[in-house]
Amino acid sequence: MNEKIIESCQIISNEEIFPNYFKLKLEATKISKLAIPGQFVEIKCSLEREHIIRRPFGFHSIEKNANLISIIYEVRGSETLALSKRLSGEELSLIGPLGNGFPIQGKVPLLVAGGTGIAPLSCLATAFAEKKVDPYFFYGCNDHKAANYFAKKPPEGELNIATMDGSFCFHGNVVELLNSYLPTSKVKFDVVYTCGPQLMMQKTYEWAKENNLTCFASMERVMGCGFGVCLGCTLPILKDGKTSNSCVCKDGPVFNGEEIIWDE
Amino acid sequence: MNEKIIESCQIISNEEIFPNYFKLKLEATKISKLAIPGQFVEIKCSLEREHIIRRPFGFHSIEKNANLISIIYEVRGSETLALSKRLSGEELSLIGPLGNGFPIQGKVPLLVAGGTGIAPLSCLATAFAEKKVDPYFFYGCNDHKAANYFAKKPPEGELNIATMDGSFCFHGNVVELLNSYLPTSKVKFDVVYTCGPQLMMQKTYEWAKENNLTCFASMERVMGCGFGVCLGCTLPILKDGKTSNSCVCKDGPVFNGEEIIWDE
Amino acid sequence: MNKPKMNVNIASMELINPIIGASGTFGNGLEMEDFLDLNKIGGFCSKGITWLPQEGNAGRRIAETPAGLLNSIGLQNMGIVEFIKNIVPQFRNKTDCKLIVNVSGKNVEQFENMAKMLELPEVAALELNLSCPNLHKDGIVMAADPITTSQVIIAVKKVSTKPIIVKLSPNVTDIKIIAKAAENAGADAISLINTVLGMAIDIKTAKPVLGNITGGLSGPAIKPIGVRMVWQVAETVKIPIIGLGGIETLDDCLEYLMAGATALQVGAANLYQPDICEKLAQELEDYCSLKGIQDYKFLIGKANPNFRGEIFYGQD
Amino acid sequence: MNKPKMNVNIASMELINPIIGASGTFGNGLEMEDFLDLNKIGGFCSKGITWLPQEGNAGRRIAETPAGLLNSIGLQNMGIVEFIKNIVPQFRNKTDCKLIVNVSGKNVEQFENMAKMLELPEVAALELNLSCPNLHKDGIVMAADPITTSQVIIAVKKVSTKPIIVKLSPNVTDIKIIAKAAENAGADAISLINTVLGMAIDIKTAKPVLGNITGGLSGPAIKPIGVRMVWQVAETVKIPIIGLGGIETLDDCLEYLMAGATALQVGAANLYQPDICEKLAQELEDYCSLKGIQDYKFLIGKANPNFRGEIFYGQD
Ligand SMILES: Cc1cc2nc3c(=O)[nH]c(=O)nc-3n(C[C@H](O)[C@H](O)[C@H](O)COP(=O)(O)OP(=O)(O)OC[C@H]3O[C@@H](n4cnc5c(N)ncnc54)[C@H](O)[C@@H]3O)c2cc1C
Ligand SMILES: Cc1cc2nc3c(=O)[nH]c(=O)nc-3n(C[C@H](O)[C@H](O)[C@H](O)COP(=O)(O)OP(=O)(O)OC[C@H]3O[C@@H](n4cnc5c(N)ncnc54)[C@H](O)[C@@H]3O)c2cc1C
Ligand SMILES: Cc1cc2nc3c(=O)[nH]c(=O)nc-3n(C[C@H](O)[C@H](O)[C@H](O)COP(=O)(O)O)c2cc1C
Ligand SMILES: Cc1cc2nc3c(=O)[nH]c(=O)nc-3n(C[C@H](O)[C@H](O)[C@H](O)COP(=O)(O)O)c2cc1C
Ligand code: FES
Ligand code: FES
Repeated sequence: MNEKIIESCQIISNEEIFPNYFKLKLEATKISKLAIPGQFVEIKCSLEREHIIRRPFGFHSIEKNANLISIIYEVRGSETLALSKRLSGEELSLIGPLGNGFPIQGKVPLLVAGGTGIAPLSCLATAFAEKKVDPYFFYGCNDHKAANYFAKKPPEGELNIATMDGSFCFHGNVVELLNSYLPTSKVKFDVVYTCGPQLMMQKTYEWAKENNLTCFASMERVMGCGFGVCLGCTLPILKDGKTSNSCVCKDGPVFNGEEIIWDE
Repeated sequence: MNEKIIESCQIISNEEIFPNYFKLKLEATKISKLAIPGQFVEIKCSLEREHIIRRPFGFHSIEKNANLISIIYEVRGSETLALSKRLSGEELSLIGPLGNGFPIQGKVPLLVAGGTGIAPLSCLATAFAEKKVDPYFFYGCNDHKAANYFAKKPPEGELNIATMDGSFCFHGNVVELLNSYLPTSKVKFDVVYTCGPQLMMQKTYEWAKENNLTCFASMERVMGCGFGVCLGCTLPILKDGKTSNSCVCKDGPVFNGEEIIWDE
Repeated sequence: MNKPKMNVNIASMELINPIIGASGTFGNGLEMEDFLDLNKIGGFCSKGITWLPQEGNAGRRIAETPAGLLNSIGLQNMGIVEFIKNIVPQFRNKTDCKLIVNVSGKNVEQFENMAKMLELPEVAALELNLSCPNLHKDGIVMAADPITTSQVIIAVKKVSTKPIIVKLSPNVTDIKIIAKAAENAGADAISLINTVLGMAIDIKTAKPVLGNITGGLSGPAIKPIGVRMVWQVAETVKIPIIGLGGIETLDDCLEYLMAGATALQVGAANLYQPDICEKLAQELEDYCSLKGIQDYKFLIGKANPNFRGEIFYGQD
Repeated sequence: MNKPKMNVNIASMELINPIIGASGTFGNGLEMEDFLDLNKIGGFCSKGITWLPQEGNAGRRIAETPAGLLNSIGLQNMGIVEFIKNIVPQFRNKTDCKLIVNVSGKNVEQFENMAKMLELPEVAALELNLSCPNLHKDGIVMAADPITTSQVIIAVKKVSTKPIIVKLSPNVTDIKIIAKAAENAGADAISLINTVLGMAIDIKTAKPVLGNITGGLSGPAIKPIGVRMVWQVAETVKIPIIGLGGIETLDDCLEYLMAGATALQVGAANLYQPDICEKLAQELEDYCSLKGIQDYKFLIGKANPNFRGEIFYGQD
């Protein structure tokens, strides 16, 4: 089993990178040493006892030498709002690293991200780059605000961007972009990774299946603990022809797309 | 009935004046206009929903022209702790002014305060001074830290201080100070006001009674609302030979010592 | 768009909107006029009125708990006679905000007699608070026993022409049984939930915080319990349900409405935000406008496919 | 001063201290070893084990409420056979932290059979979770019926040599009746409270948040309810009470002890503070040292003059 710890981490910075999205950088001496891309941390966002449950966030960067990690988060509800108000210098309680990371395999990986899904996939892209493998990165977002940010601070590898409102590069969703890109390209991917809204991941998986590629998807579920004791985060998983509930937090969050019952 | 309002007030300053005691200055345009000494405000101290109930604090100063009020508070539990962390510039929600103030009467008033009871009585002293009446102020506190502060920023009138540990002026409680002071003094008080720990107020009342003086005491009860709707703050009150429950918030907090059942 | 319809008819009582101040947290209404315009809310429930005046419980009566409030007031009130003499007449000229009198009897006769005395034009409805301990049944409150509940309602219905709202206690094994009994006995509406029995201990003194030892828990902490019970009762009875328990925000109102409440009461929140009832009435109207909902009543029971209530939308 | 005595004997089970991880929030114990030293806490209760493996409820299972947590796991577990094969043996060499197996049967026979199978040296005690709906009584849980509660206990006591802890549900009109029935039937200890039935509605989708519609409320929000019930039961039975519901801090522990609990369980707090059990055990010891309390058991029932429990202080 992977080692997990509770660590009190100092906030190095917590900045709004484009409207409603924040990048949080933390000094996490121990967790940074243990973490791999695709794993996540559970953060106690506010100090209030009104909101008792921690919230899960995937690693966006892991700098083992500098003892740093970062996450990118969208303000969605009460706790991400509270998190956005925490100031640098303050301490946050983290539990991590949690879950299993992405299996790193293949020579020509395709990474398909939507929304905040770009955070963990950027982390994976860095890991590939360190292995001298250049990933192909497809990213779908709502508009030019997000697109602009990542165009300026791109992940490793070749980046292609689609915006839903057409305000930046390709107009449409990321799977449409993929379909329009491929005929003109000579690249032969040998593995696919995806993270983002469930429907987008499903479409990506279906595309991968058609092309006979293994596709790893990072799933999201509301979590009670993050380390496998509450059974709050289950997902029906297909294995050897049988369905049974797996924990996204412990058995995932990364699953082989084959095992997921997409039309649940 | 006295007018009461909800007002959002900006914090002008919120400083620790001696260990564990804070002075909070607020811009309260409307409440300052309505307030008189002995009344109080109900403050929403923290922004959390974990602590839902407001907390009551007596006026320490009321500056109608400057639109300012202040309170002095001791950090006792969760909400006073939260209050001590609020910063100048932030807004606080106040309800006030609440309750009935001190009836202002007499020419030679004696004011007997213990602990944070000095806050509302200072306010009363100012009101007397404005009427060109000089009050005699007796203040009992734990040690030189509080004593020092008020010796340097004394309320109106003649101030006498007793410290429980003897580290400043008189060694003992404020009633002992009173008893040791009186024989040597020629002053003839004609009314007594007291605010502080219940036992101290009881002793003061008993002393006043022996000396045939009317004594007004500002009572404390845990409050649910502060404006008479929850009946959470009742005190058995003796009137016309009959006991019945009165609300400290609405019928008080100032009561004639005669009406109070001290040995409840 | 037209202004959304916010009025609602509960039995024969017409409210301008579904927001009602809950008993024991709204004084006798007039105390709240410093903070809000009574004519902007549907109505309010008086402090629980008993046959004889009551002094209530001794000692500390209020304690804060996580996201909640414990109280043990012990029904301190002036008694029915004084209430009718001094309070009721003040509502002679208030027409929009309905006076609902919360009555609390120790037995069937007291309920009956009080109901008779409250046949007054100023009184819009009665809310029967059955949370007194049942003298015949070992301290269990009347509201925990379907038979006692029925008996009280039948007796009151015989003597009263007012809409009869029965307020249920959450401290029961099966709220559906009690609600069904209330409906069968002729109740015109059900309000729930009253407070949840709780207590706190002061660890410094090693004594209960409240003078009365136990008290009633209210506030946001109990909202999930209230929503669940409204949901269960909405699947059980056809009469309108007035939902309460921890309502503080517009979202809370929507949750209760969608669970099956026709109207709403706000309790503890009045104590710390005394303009909250007027604010919620306005926010609910604004929400309907924004969402293009022409009548707030379309929200009632929306989340509950087994909702059994009959909603009277009125004429257009 | 000597180190305060922190051990306690519940029936024949000897705990090194009174802090126990609550069922469903502590996995099967070993998962928590990342965060704490199991040998520093009294014991823990396994996830609820049923006769056959169960997949649990579909859809969302967790929701946050003010100072609380709603869950509807639906007793997902591997079933008794697998549990005995794979989990129990792992506790062969753990002697300090006691394994209490939380068993949940659908009827008397299932409880009886599971109890027989759990006559294993690794098992320190059984905790009977009677919160399954009673198939004979219209959905009301077994724990709400004193007769069913007794039947289960009597059957289990016949076949088991282990201390039998009965876990009570707070969703009942009168907890004292159920507790008394449990004691009379031969229960060795009572643990309470299980979760309070609640629900939440997602106002954006107008649907219940939880896949299962209703769920169990736990966390600080329910502490006043738990303390109240421990208090009531402590006045009713002599067997030891294990108190739980919203325990998060040392103060919460003291509140439950003073109300009459002999030992304590920590539930939801493990999910957000997984080292909490070890911390609380240490803090309780430190508190006793600081206050000069030679045995933490002197705190039991301290606030309750009607406390009926018999405390076994052990030999010096
Ligand atoms: C493994 C994993 C990794 C994630 N990584 C990221 C990330 O890198 N960046 C990012 O912005 N978001 C990430 N999320 C989602 C993030 O956890 C939620 O946005 C956050 O919990 C919302 O909290 P809130 O209080 O602001 O919203 P709430 O008001 O609580 O709810 C808003 C929505 O957020 C989701 N949510 C709420 N609580 C939880 C919970 N305990 N666990 C999971 N989802 C919840 C629900 O779908 C809910 O409808 C991740 C989620 C998981 C499971
Ligand atoms: C009319 C009135 C005027 C007051 N004026 C002042 C003042 O000028 N300066 C000052 O420092 N304090 C004053 N107090 C006391 C002050 O209200 C309490 O110290 C404060 O409420 C404690 O809150 P807490 O959350 O920090 O403590 P808690 O943790 O809530 O409790 C600590 C203690 O404070 C008291 N307390 C708690 N809640 C309330 C409540 N709602 N109402 C009253 N008492 C409560 C209780 O005795 C309790 O044991 C006044 C109280 C009253 C009734
Ligand atoms: C201080 C206080 C006094 C109350 N008095 C009464 C009462 O006299 N009669 C009654 O039926 N309910 C009474 N209640 C219960 C409330 O009307 C309401 O049912 C309960 O508080 C739950 O709603 P809330 O969470 O919005 O407060 C009282 C509640 C509080 C907080
Ligand atoms: C996620 C979760 C799962 C639970 N599963 C069980 C269970 O399987 N058996 C059981 O008896 N209680 C179960 N409980 C109830 C707890 O053991 C405990 O009684 C309850 O949560 C109250 O304590 P708390 O407020 O400390 O959480 C569960 C609670 C939670 C939060
Ligand atoms: S979140 Fe608790 S088991 Fe996955
Ligand atoms: S505090 Fe509510 S009536 Fe006094």
